[in-house]
Amino acid sequence: MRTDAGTGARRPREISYAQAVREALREELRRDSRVFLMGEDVGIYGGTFGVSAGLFEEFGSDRILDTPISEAVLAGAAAGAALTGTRPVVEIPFSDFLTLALDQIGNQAAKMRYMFGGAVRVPLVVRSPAGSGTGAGAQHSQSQEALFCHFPGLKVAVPSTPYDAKGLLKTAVRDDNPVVFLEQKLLYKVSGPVPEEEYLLPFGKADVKRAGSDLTIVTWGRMVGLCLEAAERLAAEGISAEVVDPRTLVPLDSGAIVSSVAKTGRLLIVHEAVRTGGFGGEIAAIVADSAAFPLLKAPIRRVAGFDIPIPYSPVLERNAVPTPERIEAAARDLVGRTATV
Amino acid sequence: MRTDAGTGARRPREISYAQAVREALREELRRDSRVFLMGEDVGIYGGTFGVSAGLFEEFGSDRILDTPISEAVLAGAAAGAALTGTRPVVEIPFSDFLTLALDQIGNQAAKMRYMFGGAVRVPLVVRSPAGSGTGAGAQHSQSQEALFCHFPGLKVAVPSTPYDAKGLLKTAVRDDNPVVFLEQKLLYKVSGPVPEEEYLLPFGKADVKRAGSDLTIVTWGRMVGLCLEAAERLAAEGISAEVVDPRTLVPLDSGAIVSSVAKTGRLLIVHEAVRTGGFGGEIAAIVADSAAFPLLKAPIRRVAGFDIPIPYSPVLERNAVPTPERIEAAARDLVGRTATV
Amino acid sequence: MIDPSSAADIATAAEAGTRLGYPESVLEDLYVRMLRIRLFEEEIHYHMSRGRIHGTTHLYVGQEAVAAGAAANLSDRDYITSTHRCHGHAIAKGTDLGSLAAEMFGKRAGVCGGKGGSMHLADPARGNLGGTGIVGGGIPIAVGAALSIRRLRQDRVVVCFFGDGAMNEGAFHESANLASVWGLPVLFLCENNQYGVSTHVSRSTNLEDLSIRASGYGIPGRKVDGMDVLAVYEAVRDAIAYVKTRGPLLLVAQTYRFLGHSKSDANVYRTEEEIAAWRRRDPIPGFRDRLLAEGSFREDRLSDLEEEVRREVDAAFRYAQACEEPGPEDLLGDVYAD
Amino acid sequence: MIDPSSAADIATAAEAGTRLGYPESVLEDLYVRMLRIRLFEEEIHYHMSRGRIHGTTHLYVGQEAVAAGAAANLSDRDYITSTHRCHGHAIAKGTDLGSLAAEMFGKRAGVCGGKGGSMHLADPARGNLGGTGIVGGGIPIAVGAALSIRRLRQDRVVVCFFGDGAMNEGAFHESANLASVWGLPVLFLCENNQYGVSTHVSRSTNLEDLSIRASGYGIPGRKVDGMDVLAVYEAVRDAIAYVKTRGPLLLVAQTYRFLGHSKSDANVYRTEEEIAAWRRRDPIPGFRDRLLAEGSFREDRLSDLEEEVRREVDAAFRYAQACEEPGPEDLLGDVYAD
Ligand SMILES: Cc1ncc(C[n+]2csc(CCOP(=O)(O)OP(=O)(O)O)c2C)c(N)n1
Ligand SMILES: Cc1ncc(C[n+]2csc(CCOP(=O)(O)OP(=O)(O)O)c2C)c(N)n1
Ligand SMILES: [Mg+2]
Ligand SMILES: [Mg+2]
Repeated sequence: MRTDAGTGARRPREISYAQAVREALREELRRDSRVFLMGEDVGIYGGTFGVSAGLFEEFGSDRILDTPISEAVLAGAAAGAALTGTRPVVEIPFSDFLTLALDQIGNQAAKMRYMFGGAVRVPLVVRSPAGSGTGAGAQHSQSQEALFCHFPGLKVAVPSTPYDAKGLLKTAVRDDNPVVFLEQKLLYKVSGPVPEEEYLLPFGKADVKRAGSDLTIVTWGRMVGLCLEAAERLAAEGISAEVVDPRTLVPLDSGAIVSSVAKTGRLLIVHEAVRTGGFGGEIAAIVADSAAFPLLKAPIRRVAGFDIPIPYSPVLERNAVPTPERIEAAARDLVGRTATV
Repeated sequence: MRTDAGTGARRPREISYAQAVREALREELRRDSRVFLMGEDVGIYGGTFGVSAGLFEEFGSDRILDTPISEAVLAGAAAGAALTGTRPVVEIPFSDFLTLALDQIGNQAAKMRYMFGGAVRVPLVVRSPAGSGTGAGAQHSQSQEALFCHFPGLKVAVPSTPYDAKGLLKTAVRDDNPVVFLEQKLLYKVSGPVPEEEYLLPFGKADVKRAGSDLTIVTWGRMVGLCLEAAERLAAEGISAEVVDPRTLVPLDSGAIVSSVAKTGRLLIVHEAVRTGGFGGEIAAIVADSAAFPLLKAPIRRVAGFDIPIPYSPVLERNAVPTPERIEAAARDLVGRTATV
Repeated sequence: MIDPSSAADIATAAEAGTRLGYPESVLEDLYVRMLRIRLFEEEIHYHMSRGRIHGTTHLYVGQEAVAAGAAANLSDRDYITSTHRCHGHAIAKGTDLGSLAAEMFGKRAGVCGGKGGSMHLADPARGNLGGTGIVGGGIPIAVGAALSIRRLRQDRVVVCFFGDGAMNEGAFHESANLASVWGLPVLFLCENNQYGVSTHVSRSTNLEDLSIRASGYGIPGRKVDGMDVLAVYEAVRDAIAYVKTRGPLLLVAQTYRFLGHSKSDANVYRTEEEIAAWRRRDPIPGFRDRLLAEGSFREDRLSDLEEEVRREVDAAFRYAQACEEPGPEDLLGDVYAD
Repeated sequence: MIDPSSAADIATAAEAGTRLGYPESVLEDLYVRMLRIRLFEEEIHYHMSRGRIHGTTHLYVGQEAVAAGAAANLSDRDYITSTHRCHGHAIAKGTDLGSLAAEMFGKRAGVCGGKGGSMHLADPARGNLGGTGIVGGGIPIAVGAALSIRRLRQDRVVVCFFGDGAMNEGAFHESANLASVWGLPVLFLCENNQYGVSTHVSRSTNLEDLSIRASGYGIPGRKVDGMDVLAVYEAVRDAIAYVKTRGPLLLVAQTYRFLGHSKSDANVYRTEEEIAAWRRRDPIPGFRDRLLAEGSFREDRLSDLEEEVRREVDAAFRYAQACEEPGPEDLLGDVYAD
């Protein structure tokens, strides 16, 4: 981030993650009349987390469509609309409810192009907030990105900053494939620099959020912030962590991950989703079969959500997912345990 | 398998995988009047793959329930029935359709016990055939075990032989938790020894299907047979492969996997499911963070389905999932590439 | 639980003396059930607005007559399935207020051990199979409970609560159809409080009358004034009699939530006038006035009852706040039964 | 495609000379569409029984009048969504028989490049948005296509085919409701062939008449004899006129599949008598007799048409068998558009 001290350069404005998503939607709605938004209470109510506030006023009921509570048809109708010349963006109030739409997303939208021999394009985006920390309990708090990554034909984005959220969402809307766009509900109110000028961020390009030399932390979504804080504290102890955020899990920038691990020799994967079956396994497997494997100085470690539904009690909820302490402890442990192989 | 040559011992009878599943159902239906089976066309029709043939005749329409085509309510009604004193077994004709029931399976049945503070038991089994090879195309051919493994509260079994299918299904029916039981449609007609006497197989206990010393192949479901055949051919080349079948992925016998890899120093994971997001990642990650990690003599390799929907054309379909050639090549490669770390 | 032998026999009851045609015990029970819900929720609202309760909550204020009128027909052996707006159902079904309040505070002594929270209140011992955060998610569960009843040849019934919005979920359709085909003892009780979040029922369906949907399943559909606890009580009583012998029925209670959808709701989608009009039909003072007007109860008797409920609620919240938080040892348990 | 200007105007047509009240071109078109389906499928059946076609298949034999009568009202610009039993829909909607046959043989020249197969025939250029192996899975897609029509202000319509069994999926419910609320131009066309696999419609719903379900969505429900191609043609014509201006409609065609559900079906769930009774109402010879009896067509004219269709089908299968298999280079493509 540039500073205005001395240089006279303008400090980029800061906006919240929710605003960044809204800006992306607004710009794409303005740019392309085929784009429209639909979902439960996205109109005058402005969406469950207020993300679409104001869009109804600007674009009207023709482009911002309130729907009945029917997730399966929303996803399927998005696929049908995408096949026939429009470009739907669907909001699902909590990503936990995507299970209700998974057949339409994973068995219809994702597979149509292949099943029909490449004859169709299915440009749609399903946006939905993920993650725990709001006290809403087991059915409103999951991080289920791994499910979608297991359906070829889908792309999966999990932005960790306002800047990434805006740039990736604009790309998602222009992509000719179904994209599952997992917003991070605990980040909605977090602000960060976002340029006034238009920009797009490519899919499949990881972002090294912090450079370092002792270990690589691969992480995404809300955990990126936690890992950056952990990295600061680790730096104070003399441990230099590189934080790599893939930004999109499908397509995945495995090259960037492997290069980083080849450099540092150590890999810590951090995700909020429950450990078993999480996407951390995929990343571990990729690295364990990569050019970085022979360079590993320590085991590959995962810090993830425990294998439990998210509990309601705040003290339990806080500990169900990775905490800064667990992340730092794992990093220390990895660095302490060097070169035993 | 014992032989009757010389010793006079009786050769155990051989029955098909479908018969083994049917026997397990019949025995459990006889044993416990609370057990019942429901699903589309499980009655007089005998189920999509004929697995329940004859059960309707023995147990009647009170215990073998044909249903409308409504997968979500089947899973949810099973959960409701399980909560209230009966023990449902649900058949879903193809496991691809489980996406339609995933909310009820993963968000309701799986989470109830935890959400309700341990106050309930949810003894239900969802049986469904998985896998490609029948020419039924992208929506009837998937292997989606990884999805279910990512919902804490579910158990997931993927039996690879008639013997395992019978013993595991009986255990599943007696388990007080929701179990997703993924039968292998291409194995239904394959026969193997199954004792006449009753037996149960524990969950969470891997089976070493073949002992070996040069590499460990971890695999499940239909791929076990392929790997065993590959192991035979590899043996002829002087490569000794140990084939470990976890039998249940949740709970997972990671101890057995790690011990085997610690012994052989090499790990090949083979699954039919598409590679990205498959359960192979989980196993790679577990081993890469285990006592076996420092003993690894080669990278961890996965042979899995390509990241595509299953195509219809037989020549394409055959190559979409692991072939004996790919398995053998990977094994050779691993063994050839020893000790470079 | 009202003794059904007395409640069912209105004629006798009328002779026994109340002008509303019911024994005093029935009327008192209905009044107290509503009051417990109202006072409990007001307390929740208070603590939540002060940040003492975590998360979000969906208050039932305004709809009390539905849960109270329905549950008064049920014993502990009968089942209910509930929704995200589940406090009222749980209270009406008889769960101890202390353990409900403790759950809201996320305490270990909570009815779900602090793991469930506002949307997941359950009490299997009292037949409450639980709230759910998934709109429509409880409906299939109700069908399954009815299936157990049938298979175990029990004399029980299931009341399946859900909202006007939930009726548009596939789960409702599949459940209503399956229950109809199998003739299961489940009462589908739709609480039409006019909105799903901000979406008025006229924008989520194309129906004047939601009970028409019953015809698509070949089952009876009825409507009842959900602001009149006695009307609900009677409609549910009759519905249960039908359901136990002839299979499912859809009953739509016309009601209204007085407060916002959840914690954060600026009410931009409805007018103050509309809210005020419905508030004039508040089921609790309305019923109180009727009890007084028709001479069944004297003012002091009602005040005593109110006092009693007040004390019960206060005690519940004092208890809840004093309870222990769960500890790290609670985190990983209860995922699997062994 | 029948020119709608002539087809719509029955009076003029009647003057123009056929006793059935339609120009010859319309009647011929209907007859030929049915015949193409029947002969194509008989050929599929033949090759499949000899193991030359891979996988399973769901034949449409018996139901031809529905696809033919419906599609005759549509242009390439109109959309259909289809089912697992999709050959008839694809043929009626005008896809080249050669590329359909090639698809069945899994060839690269197939309409889906050999990647789709029997349950996934699609031809977007002709408005066919595809079959699907997921029962009910195509219904939401149809709603989306109708939404595009609305948003792009096009003069098109969507015909959404599905079976009696599919009507019990949540997807049907959510779709019918959403289309109704938004007044979208989609015709829900239920082919009630009496069974979902082995389950008779009387065991999968509690309804005498499936069209009643329309009332649950506030849309009209109609029934038509699905064995009478002209009746279907007219019912769909009228339905489309309604749908284009007033929103969705549910039309239930009463029909029957003469063959088994799929490749392997021992038909244990229905009687020979029942099958025979329906076969007596076979839509193709029935319509042929009518054409002859009413004097519209002479025998030799019909024989010529039949001969022509026979040749077309034979050529399609010869072509298909001669086509190339896809190769390894085809395996990984077409997953993503760039
Ligand atoms: C499957 C699902 N979709 C959406 C939501 C978000 N949501 C929570 S409550 C609600 C409205 C429900 O409306 P209704 O069924 O009428 O119940 P009410 O809130 O009015 O009591 C919505 C959309 C959810 N929790 N679950
Ligand atoms: C979601 C789903 N459930 C079950 C099946 C298995 N199945 C294939 S066809 C079929 C019957 C469908 O009945 P209907 O909708 O009446 O169509 P028909 O076969 O009679 O044409 C079933 C149950 C499926 N393919 N998809
Ligand atoms: Mg409501
Ligand atoms: Mg049918």
